[in-house]
Amino acid sequence: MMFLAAGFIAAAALVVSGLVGPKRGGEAKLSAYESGIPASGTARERFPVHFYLVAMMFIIFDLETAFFYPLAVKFNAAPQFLFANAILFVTILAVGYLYLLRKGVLNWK
Amino acid sequence: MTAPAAGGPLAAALASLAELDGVASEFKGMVSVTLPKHRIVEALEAVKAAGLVMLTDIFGIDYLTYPGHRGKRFAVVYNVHDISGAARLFLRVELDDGESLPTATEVWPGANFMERETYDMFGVVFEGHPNLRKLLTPEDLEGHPHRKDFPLGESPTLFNDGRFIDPPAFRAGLMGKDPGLTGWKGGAREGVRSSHGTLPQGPEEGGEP
Amino acid sequence: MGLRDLFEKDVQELEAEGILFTSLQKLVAWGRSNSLWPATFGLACCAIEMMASTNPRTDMARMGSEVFRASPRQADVMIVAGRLSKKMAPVLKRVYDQMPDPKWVISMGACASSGGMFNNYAIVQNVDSVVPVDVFVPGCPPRPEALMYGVMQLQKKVRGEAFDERGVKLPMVEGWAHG
Amino acid sequence: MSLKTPPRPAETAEQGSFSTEYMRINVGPQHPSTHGVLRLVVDLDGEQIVSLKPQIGYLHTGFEKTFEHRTYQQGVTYSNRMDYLHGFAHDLAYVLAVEKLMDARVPIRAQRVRVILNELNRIASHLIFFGTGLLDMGALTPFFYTQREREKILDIFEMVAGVRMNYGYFRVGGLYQDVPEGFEERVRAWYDDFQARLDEYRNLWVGNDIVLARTKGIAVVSRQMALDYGLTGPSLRASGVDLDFRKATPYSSYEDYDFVVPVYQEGDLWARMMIRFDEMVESARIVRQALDMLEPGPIKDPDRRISLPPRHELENSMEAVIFHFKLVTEGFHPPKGEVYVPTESARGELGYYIVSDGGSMPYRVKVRVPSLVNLQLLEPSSIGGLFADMVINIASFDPVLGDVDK
Repeated sequence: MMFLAAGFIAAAALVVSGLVGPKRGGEAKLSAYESGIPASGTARERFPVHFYLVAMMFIIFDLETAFFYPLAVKFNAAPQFLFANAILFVTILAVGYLYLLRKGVLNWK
Repeated sequence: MTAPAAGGPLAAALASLAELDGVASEFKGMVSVTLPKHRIVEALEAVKAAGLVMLTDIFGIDYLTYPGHRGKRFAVVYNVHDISGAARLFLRVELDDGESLPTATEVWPGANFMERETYDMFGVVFEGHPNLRKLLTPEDLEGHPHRKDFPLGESPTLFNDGRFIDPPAFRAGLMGKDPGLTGWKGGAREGVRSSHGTLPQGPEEGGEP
Repeated sequence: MGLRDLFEKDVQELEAEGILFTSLQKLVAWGRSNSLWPATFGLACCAIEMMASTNPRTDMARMGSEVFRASPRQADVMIVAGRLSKKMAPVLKRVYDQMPDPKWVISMGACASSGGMFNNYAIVQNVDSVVPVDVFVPGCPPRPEALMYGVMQLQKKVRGEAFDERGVKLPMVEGWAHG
Repeated sequence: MSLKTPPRPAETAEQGSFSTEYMRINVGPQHPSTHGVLRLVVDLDGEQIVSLKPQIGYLHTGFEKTFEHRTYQQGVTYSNRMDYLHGFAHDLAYVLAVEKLMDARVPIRAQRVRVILNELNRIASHLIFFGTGLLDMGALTPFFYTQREREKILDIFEMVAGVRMNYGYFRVGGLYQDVPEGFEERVRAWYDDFQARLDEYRNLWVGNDIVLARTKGIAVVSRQMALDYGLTGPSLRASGVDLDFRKATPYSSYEDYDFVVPVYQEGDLWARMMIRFDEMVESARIVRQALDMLEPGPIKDPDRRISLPPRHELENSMEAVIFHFKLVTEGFHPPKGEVYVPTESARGELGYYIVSDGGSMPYRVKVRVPSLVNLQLLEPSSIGGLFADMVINIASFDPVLGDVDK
């Protein structure tokens, strides 16, 4: 029941704002914003691969922290086992982190 | 011309400028040396070697309507001083409209913006400048604003009930040159009806910016 | 007037044609008036007073203008704070155009509203000649309280309760009035 | 409604098939990190800056042309609108230049009050520097701390000059009117409270290792580069050159106070930030000493050619009325000549070069502004560095765009 209410509120918010909000496009409004100067060049240029590496790193370690939430919620169910489990999890990722550091992913020069 | 007590760098600089036939003058403790146009870069190098190592300003002055001014119309002034800040020297170059100057950016890279501003405001061309184009005024503004013959560009101040005051006429008295405010029969002070506009120029209705 | 019109046209047009029941439109206007997010368009001295209006002493967040959005895409009101030079006018027009509707403009300070003390070749004498302005805030610079009074007046205007000195009802959005 | 994609740029650096095109980013006039309407055209190779070209002029207000159409006394209202964070410095520089032209004798009390207000304004300007500088680094709360301090200083200005910013309090020949009673107590109370705040800020930022990590050894300006580009002010003293015009050419009773001019040798971002912290401490000391030496006395130059006669004198003496009328309608006529007085504002050497043709309005006023020259060092010190460090580098030179564009 609670999921239904949540779903309804989310849907209502989208529909009402879509319905009530004004729809006024127009040439000038949709032009690319470049802090006030007519945009030149496309945003779809080729990015250096370094950005991709940093993005991958972020996803890995962000998920790592995301996994700690359920662990923290249910920690007192079996403290010793979960703690050991967390330590193992962190060490595995720490190895990956050291590898990244030595490969010099973080420094830009 | 008594060289002020700064001694050291200033005296050395003045000595080296003397050979470059610079004419020194002094007003209220400020030493300024007028140099011929083609010797300015040598003078800047000589002055820098003599110890005045900081160029703080380059700017132009337009003597078009200066009362009792003989000689060329423009003057470009270089403001240099030493590290202690006590010894300061102004190098002046007299120019006419259309004459150009060699750039000082080799001697001081900091002169880049200063020369661009002087070009933008007075139209003095600096040969050899890396990218001499407008610095401050919008691209579509023709002419050089700080020249005396460039109008201030004031738009008349329109009041609600249709009357407007033309700022230059209102300020005529303050210039101290013509009879001015009290000379008028109370014309400009409380504003002139815009319907029968007696003012010399300015649009009938509200002035567009 | 098919049901499709209800989705095609937007609220203000429907309200103008008197089709929409006004209670929803009042609710929407009340919602908008209490969450006016300003776009930073700080130019000169008034920008410092605009920054000072967000400090803990005169907190503009109480008016719903909690956060200053840098990009025009997420802003409702644009506070033109400072003297607008003629080189900056096209930039102002472009940033104003890139703001989503409905949008409002507060012209803060004497220089934005009337060129102030700079009646010369470089300053646009009135921001209203560039973008339609809803509220003029006088002062050089206006105190933070004056700017907040201007924001409150704008809120009244957004709710459609603002009348000018001749009793004529002001439009809720100046931008639309000029089409 | 598809998003319209703008045209591709013409010139891309083609070096064989795997050409790396530099991404041209426009840190435009309307941008939160540029401290005003500064526009930078930056070419980026990944995060590294390849080239950086500042475009300025978006706040050009034509001050110098407007000065030529205002009388000398009216010019005071224009001077503090240029560097609106340190308005008193511009007022002081303008007024000193005109007084030198007129050989006016400013009474000692007026000079001391000018020094107190100038130093208080310098502290307020440095507080804004710290508020926005640390904001660029991502620290949001210092902005509110420094604004709170600045409000206390603005209260003092409001009590003295009637306005928080853009003061018209200095006059050629002295002050507009005397400081109200309670001024000394108010400033003393502010001084004691400010010392406690300084300690609070010292352990909040100075020792902060994030600040150290983000600023140590980045965007270094060497001593020789600083001299070549004409850098002045705290940024120059951060590169090891001991030049402060309050010490070099003392003006308006600065020679009576003993204060230390802090000098750092590193010339990096950290040095440019911490030097302004030490300057705040020194400025507070100057305010304290000037306050102790303040004793009652006249606040205007008694010469009737320059200052308005007091009101009570108008009833009984005819020439006072004539002087009054002359000064109010036409202002005074300084002798012909050109004059320049270098002073020290929060950003560097500030001076008004005034050319007078004997009329009641200046013939030409050139303002030597520190920010325009300091801004030129942004390019050589940022090239090769990261984009995020360039943002702090802009803050470290503390440009005020009203000052730059004049």
